[in-house]
Amino acid sequence: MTQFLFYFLSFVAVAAGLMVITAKNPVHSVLYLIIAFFAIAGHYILLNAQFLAIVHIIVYAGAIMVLFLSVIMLLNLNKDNEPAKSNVLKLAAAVAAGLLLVTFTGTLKGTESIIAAQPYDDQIGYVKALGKVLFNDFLLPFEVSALLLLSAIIGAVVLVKHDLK
Amino acid sequence: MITIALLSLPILAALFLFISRNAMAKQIALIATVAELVLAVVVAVQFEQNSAVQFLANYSWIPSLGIDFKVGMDGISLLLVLLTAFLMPFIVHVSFKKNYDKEWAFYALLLLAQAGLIGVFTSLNGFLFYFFWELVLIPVYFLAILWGGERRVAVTFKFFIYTVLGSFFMLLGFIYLYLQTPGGSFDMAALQSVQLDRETQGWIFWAFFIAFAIKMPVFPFHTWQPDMYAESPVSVTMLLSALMVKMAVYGVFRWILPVTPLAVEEWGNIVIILSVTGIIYASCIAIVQKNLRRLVAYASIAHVGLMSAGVFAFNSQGLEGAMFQMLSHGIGAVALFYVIELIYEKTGTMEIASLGGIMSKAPRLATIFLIFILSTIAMPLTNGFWGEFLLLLGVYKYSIVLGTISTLTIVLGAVYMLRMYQASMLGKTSVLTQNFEDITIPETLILSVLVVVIFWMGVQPSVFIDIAKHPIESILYPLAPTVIN
Amino acid sequence: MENISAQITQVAPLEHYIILSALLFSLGVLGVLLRRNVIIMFMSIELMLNACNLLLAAFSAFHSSAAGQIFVFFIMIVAAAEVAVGLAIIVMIYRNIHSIDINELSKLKW
Amino acid sequence: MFTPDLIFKIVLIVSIFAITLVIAMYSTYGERKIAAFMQDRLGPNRAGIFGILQPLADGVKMFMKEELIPDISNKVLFILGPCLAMTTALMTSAIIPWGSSINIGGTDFSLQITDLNIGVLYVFAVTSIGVYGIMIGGWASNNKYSLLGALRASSQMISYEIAMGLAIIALIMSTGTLSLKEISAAQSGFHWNIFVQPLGFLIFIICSFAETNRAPFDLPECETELIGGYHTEYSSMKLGFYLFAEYINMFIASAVISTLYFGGYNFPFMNDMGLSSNAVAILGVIFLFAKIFFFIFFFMWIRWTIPRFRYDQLMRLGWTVLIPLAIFNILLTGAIIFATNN
Amino acid sequence: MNALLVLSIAGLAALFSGFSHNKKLAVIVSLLALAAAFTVNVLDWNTAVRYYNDMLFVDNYAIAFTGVMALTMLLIVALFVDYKESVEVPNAEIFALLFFSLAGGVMLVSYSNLLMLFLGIEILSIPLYILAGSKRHTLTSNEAAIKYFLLGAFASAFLLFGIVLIYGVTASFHIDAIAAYIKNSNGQTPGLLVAGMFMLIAGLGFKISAAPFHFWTPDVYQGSPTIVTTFMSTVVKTAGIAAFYRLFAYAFPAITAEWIPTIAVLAALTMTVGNVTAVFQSSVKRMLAYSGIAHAGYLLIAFVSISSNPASSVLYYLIAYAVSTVCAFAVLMVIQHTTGSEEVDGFKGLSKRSPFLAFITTVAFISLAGIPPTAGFFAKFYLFSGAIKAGHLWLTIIAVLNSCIGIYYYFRVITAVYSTGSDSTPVELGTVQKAVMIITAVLAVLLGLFPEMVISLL
Amino acid sequence: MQSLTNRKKVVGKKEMTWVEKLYIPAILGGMRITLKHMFSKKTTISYPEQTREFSQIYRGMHVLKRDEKGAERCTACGLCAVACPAEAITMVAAERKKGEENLYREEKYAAVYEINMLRCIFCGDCEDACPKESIFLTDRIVPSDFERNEFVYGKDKLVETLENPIDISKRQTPEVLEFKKNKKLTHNR
Repeated sequence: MTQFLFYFLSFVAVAAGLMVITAKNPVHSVLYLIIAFFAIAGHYILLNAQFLAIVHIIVYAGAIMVLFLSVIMLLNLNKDNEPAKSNVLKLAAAVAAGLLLVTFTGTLKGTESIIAAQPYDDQIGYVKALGKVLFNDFLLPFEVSALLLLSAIIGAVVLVKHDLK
Repeated sequence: MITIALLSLPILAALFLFISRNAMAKQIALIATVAELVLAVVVAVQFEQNSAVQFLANYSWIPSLGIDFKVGMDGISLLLVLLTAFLMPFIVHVSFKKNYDKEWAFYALLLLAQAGLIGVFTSLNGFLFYFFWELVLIPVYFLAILWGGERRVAVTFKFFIYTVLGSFFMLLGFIYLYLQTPGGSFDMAALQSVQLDRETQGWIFWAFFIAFAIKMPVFPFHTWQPDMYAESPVSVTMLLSALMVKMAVYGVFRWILPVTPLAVEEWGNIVIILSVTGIIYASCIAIVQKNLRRLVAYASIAHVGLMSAGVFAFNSQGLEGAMFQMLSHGIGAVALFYVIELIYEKTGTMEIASLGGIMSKAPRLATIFLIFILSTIAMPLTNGFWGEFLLLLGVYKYSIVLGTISTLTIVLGAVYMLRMYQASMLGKTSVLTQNFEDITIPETLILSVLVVVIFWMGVQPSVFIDIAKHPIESILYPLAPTVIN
Repeated sequence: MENISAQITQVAPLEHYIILSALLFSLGVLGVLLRRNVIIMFMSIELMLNACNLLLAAFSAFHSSAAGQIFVFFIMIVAAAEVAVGLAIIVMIYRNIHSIDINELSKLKW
Repeated sequence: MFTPDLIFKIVLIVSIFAITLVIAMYSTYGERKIAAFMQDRLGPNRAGIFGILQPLADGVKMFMKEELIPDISNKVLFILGPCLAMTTALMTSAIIPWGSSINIGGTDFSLQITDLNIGVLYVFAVTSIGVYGIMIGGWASNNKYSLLGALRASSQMISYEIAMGLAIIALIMSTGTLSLKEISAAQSGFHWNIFVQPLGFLIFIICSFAETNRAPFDLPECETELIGGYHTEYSSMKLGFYLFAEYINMFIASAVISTLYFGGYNFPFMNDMGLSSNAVAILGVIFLFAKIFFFIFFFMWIRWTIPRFRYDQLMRLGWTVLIPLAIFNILLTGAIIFATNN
Repeated sequence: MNALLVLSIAGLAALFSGFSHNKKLAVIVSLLALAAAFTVNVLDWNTAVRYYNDMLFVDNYAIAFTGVMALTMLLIVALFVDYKESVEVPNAEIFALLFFSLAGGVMLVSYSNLLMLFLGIEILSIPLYILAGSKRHTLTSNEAAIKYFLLGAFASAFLLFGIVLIYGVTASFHIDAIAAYIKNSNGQTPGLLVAGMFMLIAGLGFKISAAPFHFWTPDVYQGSPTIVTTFMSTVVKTAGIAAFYRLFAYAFPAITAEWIPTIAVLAALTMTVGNVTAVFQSSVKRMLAYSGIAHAGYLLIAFVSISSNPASSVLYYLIAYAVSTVCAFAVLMVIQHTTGSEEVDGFKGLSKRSPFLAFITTVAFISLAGIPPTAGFFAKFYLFSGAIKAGHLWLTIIAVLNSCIGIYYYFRVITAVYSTGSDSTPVELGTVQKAVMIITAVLAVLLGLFPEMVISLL
Repeated sequence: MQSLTNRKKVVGKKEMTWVEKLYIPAILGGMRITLKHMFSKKTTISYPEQTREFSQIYRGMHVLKRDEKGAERCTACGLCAVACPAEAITMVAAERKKGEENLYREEKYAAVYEINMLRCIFCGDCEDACPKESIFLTDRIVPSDFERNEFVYGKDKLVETLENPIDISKRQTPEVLEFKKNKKLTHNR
């Protein structure tokens, strides 16, 4: 059952991903991307990372993609006026991405051996365990990400605000 | 300590000029160069004739890389320092009548160049050598680009790129050698004692050779030279031909020969062939030159070609000849350019075709000019003779064929020099030379100093050769402890 | 949900997760290279980031270490910040040229 | 296969579904009634006694109306919009503890469909994707009023979600759990969170108004400016779905508020009255619904009291008042926890 | 770590200084804060503390690079006093963003966990995306922003995937743990890890604008306001290189055979592309951008000799480069303002218009070209000797040839300065501007004469 | 300007206090008001079933009265039409024929009598003007209709039927009668 779920979700994710990059209309791209995100959230649940899954939905589907969607709508960018790249460029892009994929799959050999069979701890995905790790080991990154967000806020304001002074 | 004094005197003078922007810049510069000459003579008097390095001064600079500020002089250095100190007053003086913009800067840069030259000739550390080598370039670059002729920008640019390209290879060579020294040191002795196999020596040889060949310049690296000579202010032309060329030859003495003797054996013939080709080529072009400066420039290539051939012949005659020829060529070049400048001042042209008949108007100038030309074409009794003689001997010893061809230097030299003399000094006066005034007494006196030295060196060459003899012996036979005179 | 993945390895072998992530990542790369619409390029980048997230979660489960999942949160923070800035830039450009076609921005040559 | 547990769950799901729909239906009725009462009117009173059958009449009317899909709209998305709105509205009810467990034949059955250990976040997630229904519908209509409504909705919901999340964080700090069941259980008796988090409650409830697009934050559909906002182009049951979703959202929001801040199914002296646990559970359910109805009433009460905000006022309130206030609340909570723990 | 704290607070302080009516307040606050940051940073010298569960390891390496970045930014901020180009964003915000960016840089030089590397890069970059676009109504600036942003995010994704793969193999983000894992694997390095490492190279290569990941650099540098470009080409480059170096020196020293050839090729490619393309530029700003690429290539040479710890060479190179670049950009700002053009022709006749500026330009470009007695020379010298020592003679020869190309285009500017130009109005300079130029020029020469000052630090 | 009514309230734009800026007291106040209204008496009247209590002097739809014998009182004198400020009344007079004595009280009668209810302003001047006490305004409401011309009421609607006499006494209070006696006080002019 769960195995079937895995492959189903994988299929959905990849298919949706493919649609994202091929859809003509950006709004459709956004929607496909949301589907892909939901599939990935499903994977997280399969991996027993419920907290992650929920946060993933909240952040990606709930915030980021809404922003995308509203920008597309606000700027009325749904018109299909994207000039097509030449076929050579398209081919080059496909080849590049394909090579990347081939490289990755090529490096897979012997992967089983590197993942030591650790005793599985099903608590790691829980809020408590995550919180402990986050606020003990990863306190500093947590703190400094404030800088990141603050600069993003400043940036969004200064770039888009109509009248600065 | 006195070496430091030699080095710092021009630097201090230059700094003083830079800061004070003195209106008396010419005079101050002249005084400084004369003082330098006095200092150099004092050094020469104190010098003992052996192969040891004297007047040593050693300060730590960058200890982590084994770079010391180590300067001192042996015979070869001393001769070149003397040459620099002797010629600098002339180089400064020749520009006296020009009214350059920002004179203080002009003379300060000249003094800086002198400091760099003395640094090159006295440094006993490979890195320091390179450092001064590049340092000379900067004042020269600015002198040429700020006060040069019409095409100065492009020409100087070419010159600069050429020489820097070459010197980078030299730097690579130095770094490589440095890495071979036990414990890592740029000290000259340490670098010279590095034992390398034949192939590596070949690489190092070429790295150094490109740098020196561009500077000298050896055919086919010479393309920057005639333009540069023609477009630079006269002082810079003198500086380039009389002194900076010697840096390269000195470099061969100091680095190529001691460090890569096997490579010299292997590749020397190619270099000599190049040099000899250069001699012929430059001489032939010199014959058809119509401009005095360009003619002397090509002549210089020819002479330097002979020097380089002599050096790479790698025998005592060749080396001593080169040593001696460095001096005489330096003096000769300054002398010729000085006279050309005088002619130019009075007529406003350097075109041979528009001159002529000066002899009748200015006998003093013509006489002195003749002496200089005779020196250049190696007339016995002048200094040029001994230098070329020894060089040819060296090349003969190396290869009879090449020696024979080299002899053409003298023949062809005589052709173009005398033709030039004939066209400019003899014959009928032209429009420009009709009102030619003879040189003044002070000018005559100044040129006479050169004449005196030319004859002194022509008559008593051993005074100079002996100073360099021991170091040259130690280059040729590095393992022999001492050489009996 | 409580007992779905008590034995995580039964769901799928790690290789499949890696391949899946690599596939998604490559799709993202392809999207960036293929498309000219800035927003879609941007979304492709989001897809790439999510491929990383997925793989991190998988590794985290297989290593039984929470660090991987924590990393994902930071990636999300970064993604959010990037989106804020990126969309601000896009809006800014749109105001100036009324288009976000990357070809119109060719005052500076690539 | 069909364990008693599963059967119970199915019964629970079906009944909650039904109750939700019925409550939503009667919320429409209630809204009209309350609006009428507050305006000294009677409200609908013709269909059935006191107009009790009015929602049915409305429903029939909705179904009977002509289906209109604008020609230039995006058909698929146009239909998808209301469906999404409805789905997301219904999803939250799954994790609300409708009561403590009741004991049937010796087995305890929890009156909660599922207990997520991150239930609060689930609520949050569902809320955050709820905006898609409106956005997609508004955009697919290809109508400028709809689009404006959709944009307003999205920015409003995103903005207020932040303050809402921050308010919840303070709550979580004081309860120490994300599970709604545990949060409910911890408020046993009269230990309601409202006494711990008054400020958080205030922020939360204001934000829930904005999240449900209720007046005074009903800008996405404000009639005076945008005709019908995002559902201008909708008619028939698709419009019904949108309206329904709004009332379901209100119901769920009331349920969440009751659960988070007002003790959920807990009521004062519940353990001191000597009742059997089943009786307490059933009473609890009744109390919970009483609270929910109160909040539904409260929503309507506010709607008919406070005039609609202007758009800039709305944003200013969200960003410059509520968010700083929520952050301050977090700090305050943290400080108090720190002080009491030492 | 303290420096990080000071910088974060300084960012906020700068932001709030915008409320004041005094326009200079932001500059003053920033200068003071930078001085403070530098001081507290230097006070930690020789302590080598690990902070927060080993998230940051503030050793001398970190302190040295932090100091360099703080001082460079000090100079750049000082340039703001007389900055004339119109930036449509208030100073307060600009400074806040610069401070945050610098804080990211500090993380990049002191991280010991890949998470900090990733966050550091993002904190460094995101303010830059904004700053690049801070001429909001200028199309080139917009373009710079979007290009920088898109490609930056793209590169971040690569970096991230690399980190993920490495985590997958080693089960840790800590660079010491990664190094230990590699050591213990006895040469049997899993392919996944190597793939991850190459992804890291790609991601970081982008940040330091190494070819073939350099496409953004010229556009971004040219499109951004000049002062931001200065920041990007100095502080940001310092941080990027320092981070890159730290990663490979601390995490992957055991498998040098896997990555040195790649980096060597990358270095060769980068400097060649940078130098050769720079030759064809007519805009000095764009030329400096390409020269920045070239310098990144030179810096990559340091990596091939990583076994002999060339950290001090990297430090010295970056200082030399930063000093000369700040100086060059300071002049460029003046030229831009007075002539309204950033072309080489704008420099023509500068020696007549302002001999001072002409001299400063000369020093700056000589130093960039790497000619003694300037710092740029020693910088190259150290790197080249390191590479030769490590046996990469071919790389050094390419580097030398490239240096000559470099000299060609740097001297084109110097040559222009001394050739006659049409404009002969004297150039007026602000006091602070002048001071910055003098300081940088003097430093460029002083460091060239006494390189030991810096080299002995690490 | 001097206030005549003294009812206006001056609202200064004074700075709000901290508490006022919170708006919460104001909101609570508003909520109190709405809540209060919730329980206040509803004003709605379920119209068809319930009707509103009319005022005694309500002036509604007109009626043309008959006399005690059932004959129409109106003699088509036209005074009402003249008095009507809205010019809503028109009539056509006719002579009584033989055998119609029980139908019309006088020899002249109104063959057509129309009031346009859309024009009528229910001022009651017609009633005052009528010398024969024929037309009265009653407390009946003019019903709504779909067409405009339906509102032009003819005799079929205006004249009371014998079976269903319209009571007009409600309005005819002593005050009204007293008022009517003093016809000079034409209050509308």
